[in-house]
Amino acid sequence: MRYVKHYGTWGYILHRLSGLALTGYILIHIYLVSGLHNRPAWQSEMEIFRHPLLVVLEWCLFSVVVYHALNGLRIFIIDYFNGARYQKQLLSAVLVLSVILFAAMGAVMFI
Amino acid sequence: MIQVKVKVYRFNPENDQQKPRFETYTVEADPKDKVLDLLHRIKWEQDGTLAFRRSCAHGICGSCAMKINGANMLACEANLKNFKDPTNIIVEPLQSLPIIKDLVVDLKDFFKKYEIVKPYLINKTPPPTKERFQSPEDRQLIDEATWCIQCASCSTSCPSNWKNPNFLGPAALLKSYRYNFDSRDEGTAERIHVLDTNDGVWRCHTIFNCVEACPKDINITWHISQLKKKLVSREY
Amino acid sequence: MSFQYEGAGKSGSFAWFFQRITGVILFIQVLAHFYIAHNTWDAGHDWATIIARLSNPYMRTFYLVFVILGLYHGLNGLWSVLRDYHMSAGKRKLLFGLVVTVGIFIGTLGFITMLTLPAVQ
Amino acid sequence: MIIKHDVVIVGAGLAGLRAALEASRNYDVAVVSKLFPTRSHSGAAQGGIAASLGNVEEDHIDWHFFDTVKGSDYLGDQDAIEYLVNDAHPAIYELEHMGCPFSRTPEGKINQRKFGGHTKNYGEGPVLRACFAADRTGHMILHTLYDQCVKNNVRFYSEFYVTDIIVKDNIIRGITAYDMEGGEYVAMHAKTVMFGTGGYGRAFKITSNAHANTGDGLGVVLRAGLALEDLEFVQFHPTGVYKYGILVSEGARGEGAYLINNDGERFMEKYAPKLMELAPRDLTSRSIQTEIDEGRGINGENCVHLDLRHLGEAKINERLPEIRSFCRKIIGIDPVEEPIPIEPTAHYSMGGIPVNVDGEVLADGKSQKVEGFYAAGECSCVSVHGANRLGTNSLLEAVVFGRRAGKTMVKFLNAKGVDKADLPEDQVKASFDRIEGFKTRTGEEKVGTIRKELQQVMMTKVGVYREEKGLKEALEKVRSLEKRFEKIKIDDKGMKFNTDLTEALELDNLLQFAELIVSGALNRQESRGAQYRRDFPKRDDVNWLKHTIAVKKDGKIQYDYKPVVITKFQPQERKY
Ligand SMILES: Cc1cc2nc3c(=O)[nH]c(=O)nc-3n(C[C@H](O)[C@H](O)[C@H](O)COP(=O)(O)OP(=O)(O)OC[C@H]3O[C@@H](n4cnc5c(N)ncnc54)[C@H](O)[C@@H]3O)c2cc1C
Ligand code: HEM
Ligand code: SF4
Ligand code: F3S
Ligand code: FES
Repeated sequence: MRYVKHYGTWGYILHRLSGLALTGYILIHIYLVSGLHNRPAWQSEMEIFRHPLLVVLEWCLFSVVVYHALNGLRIFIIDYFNGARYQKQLLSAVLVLSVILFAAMGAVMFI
Repeated sequence: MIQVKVKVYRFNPENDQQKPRFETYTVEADPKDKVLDLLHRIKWEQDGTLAFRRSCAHGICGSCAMKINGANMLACEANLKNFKDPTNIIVEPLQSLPIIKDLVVDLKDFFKKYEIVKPYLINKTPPPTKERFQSPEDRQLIDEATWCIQCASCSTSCPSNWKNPNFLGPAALLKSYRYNFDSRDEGTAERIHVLDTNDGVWRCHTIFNCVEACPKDINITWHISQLKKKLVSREY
Repeated sequence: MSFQYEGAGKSGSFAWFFQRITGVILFIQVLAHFYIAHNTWDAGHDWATIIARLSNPYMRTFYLVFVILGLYHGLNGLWSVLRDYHMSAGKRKLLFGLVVTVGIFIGTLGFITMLTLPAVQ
Repeated sequence: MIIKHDVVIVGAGLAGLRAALEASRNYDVAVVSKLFPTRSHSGAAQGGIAASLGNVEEDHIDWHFFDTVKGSDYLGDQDAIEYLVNDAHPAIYELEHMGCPFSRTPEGKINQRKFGGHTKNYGEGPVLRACFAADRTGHMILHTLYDQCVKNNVRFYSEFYVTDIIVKDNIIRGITAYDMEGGEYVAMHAKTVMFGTGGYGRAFKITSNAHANTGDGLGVVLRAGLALEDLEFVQFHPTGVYKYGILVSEGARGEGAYLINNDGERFMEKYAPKLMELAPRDLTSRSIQTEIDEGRGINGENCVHLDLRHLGEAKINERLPEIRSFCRKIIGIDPVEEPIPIEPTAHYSMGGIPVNVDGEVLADGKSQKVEGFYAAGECSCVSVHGANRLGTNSLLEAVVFGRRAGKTMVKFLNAKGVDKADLPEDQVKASFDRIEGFKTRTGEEKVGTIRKELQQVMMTKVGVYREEKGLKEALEKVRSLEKRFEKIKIDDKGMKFNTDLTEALELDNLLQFAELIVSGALNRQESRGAQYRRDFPKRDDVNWLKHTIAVKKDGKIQYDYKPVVITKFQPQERKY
């Protein structure tokens, strides 16, 4: 049988997955941005990104960034500011903040 | 009195045809019994071939760590009333270590890692005729780290350790803290370099499984963080 | 167990420390980036807006640093993930080479983009 | 398989490890233990280790000397006690220098607390004498010693179960054991052997001792035809958790906890007006048992209350954290909010393998040495505890006499040179055959059942209060259990980690010396220290100021006696 997943385990799994996803994204992102040299090609490319599905995906990407960034801060606090003593509270804060920012970004993007 | 179904992991390497399997026993129990009581009842009344380690029966010797309902804990402290469903208990050996028999795992590697961190006071200055002084504050700094009973619950719950069995693991790191941060110790220079390798302190990704598993409520991760900081400040 | 001391140079304290440092700087940069680039939908996608913004030398520096830190942090993170698995020395060197190559390649690409942007119109 | 070492030490508790450390400076030492060293029951000791350091208030070696003699009800050998209290100082300082994390005073010295029976100025009132590390003193010392042994490259054979010693012509040749992991039988050929195998609380139903505390060392020694001393003196600790037997250290009372009966009364007033809760254990246990027997147990049950609440949460967390933790986890009571129900629990064996002050085992209990054979710690009887041990004196005994035995071994080896006495093969084979015999026995008796019946009868008939009738019944019962044990059958016939076999061997040992405990108690027609006979309620110095020596010859117990060594303090009436 598998080992139960505690709070901290989820924090770690999500951080790792989000970090890897972001790394993949940043590689592609830099590659795509190099397309700025060619204005027409860029504009048509951006048209593709207006597809609703991709817009939603971009929104999701934001949640990944937010979670990783906030949890990265949590790890920093754990390492340098005795955060290990409050890791659970910190993780709760990270999750709550992530959801709020995610919703706020949705508001900016869709309203 | 309640009826408890105890599902126990069984494996006997002498019996080649036998693959690891689960065997279910039904045991009468008081709702405040510990899982160790159940195992004893199984062994003494139903099946004497069941093997597990235990000695003190009150959480101080560190013999009886095992995986109960999916999480590491001491069988002698695992009170039935703390389980959501006290009538269904699953008992397995500690994960990721070689199994000698049933719930008994091979701890040789675990203790090799313990020895590698030089777990002893190093102080070459000749001692005074009486005690070396240590302020209560300095003593407090290592207090938590001295509670460890070497039960191995932490190291065998650490996902980083499952992936890389060479990782020193939280127990050995905690022990390293215990002596490196002792105000009477002078051995940090010869001790700390074993931590500063790929299989040392850097394989800890603050997952906190170890802290959840520790029966002595030691915040191991906090101690590992202090070691990491010490290593970094040593170099930069 | 085949525990071996590998020498301080290969230890990982640098990687660990700079993962935190870059992480914290990135935290600020990411906030700034989202504010600058995505405060409206078009801000991030319209060619002219982007080029106009990037013609500002401070902006350009900001993004150059962003590219370096982002790549370093991401690939260092990837490397740290890979290091969690036990592998042979040969395989380790091969993977490390791969990660570094990808980093240099994409990094150069990012630099070229930033430094040779066409002007508006 | 035959393994050779200069020194083989059986047992990795405080006594074994301390001796190993001493000898490992010069010789090749092997420590054999059925538990991994840090799992030894020394680690459960909570309260402290005595030494008249005077770090907190005035104290003197001589006061400690007197308290120990008086505590022993004048049965302790005063030459040995003198070594104990004198060596206490260097022994504790050495532990500190090894890194043992004692609790500290504000100036940074080793902190000390009060403990039962330890007094100032020859009995005036409690004194701060017990050096402690919160309520984990044994744990801290045990781990420190193990760490030092790791440093000294002591060779450990952990999870090896020792079955016999090989003695011939009063010279020790080695031991036999089996490796629990693989099931292999091994003989160890050595120049010297030391026993530090600990106590036997598991002969009783309610005990503070670990499951592994089955007094194997005593069984082994009896089977080898050697003598045992003063086995009738079994200490019952006053405060074992009701029904569980888990110890709540005397340290709790040292910090100021009260004992309360059902009427809410601090009943120790009646029994020891001067020391109150800090009276010695024998007296306190009897007081509690009397309260219970006279119907003042909590709700008429077999327990009274130990109340820590007035100490406050902060002090409990600082000084007694481990007790709070296990109370909460195991019995579900938080001592900050509720009193702990307690009853007397079998705790310590004052008697054991007779040794002289240098740790050398005496074959006949008097003067005949077994060359190269040593013992220290709870399994031995020097006798510093006489008829009743004072709290914190036994960790001290284990460390002090472990250290002494280590030194004696080194001296012996220096003098002896290289050659080992040969290992008689027939004896080794006989020992292996005995183990094998357990696997092939066919009967219908179960180890668990016999052990349970033994523990039950020992608890009810050979407990805090004893009398002729009960003891006779108990003796009969134990003998009948011995008979039934011959028809035992074990389920596990395998080689690997066969705990079924281990438990059978342990029960064999228990039965061997349980008979000695009972008949020794029956034999000694007086009340002294931990032995209280309702039919002989007075101490009888004229007839019984002497140690019991018992040997088993052809299954029959033979008694002999030896005088108590009295140097400084003449027997007086013992009042607190
Ligand atoms: C709960 C509790 C609290 C206590 N508190 C205090 C206190 O505060 N102060 C104090 O002074 N004393 C205290 N004592 C008493 C003291 O702890 C013991 O007397 C002392 O620790 C005994 O040490 P030891 O080395 O003789 O034996 P142990 O520590 O019991 O060690 C016995 C060793 O022998 C080994 N062994 C046994 N049989 C075999 C075999 N057949 N083959 C191989 N190995 C074997 C075991 O594995 C173990 O390593 C306490 C005792 C208990 C039970
Ligand atoms: C925005 C602020 C960011 C912060 C504060 C941050 C912080 C951190 C920290 C502290 C770690 C170390 C985790 C560990 O060692 O256990 C980490 C890991 C990682 N980060 Fe970031 N990061 C940020 C942004 C990014 C970005 C933009 C990327 C992608 C390019 C990224 C990719 C990664 C990866 C791949 C890892 C490794 C994951 C792991 O070890 O489990 N991070 N991050
Ligand atoms: S740190 Fe905790 S879990 Fe780990 S070995 Fe020590 S007591 Fe057990
Ligand atoms: S679970 Fe493992 S990764 Fe670190 S925080 Fe604990 S050691
Ligand atoms: S039996 Fe000692 S810790 Fe559980």
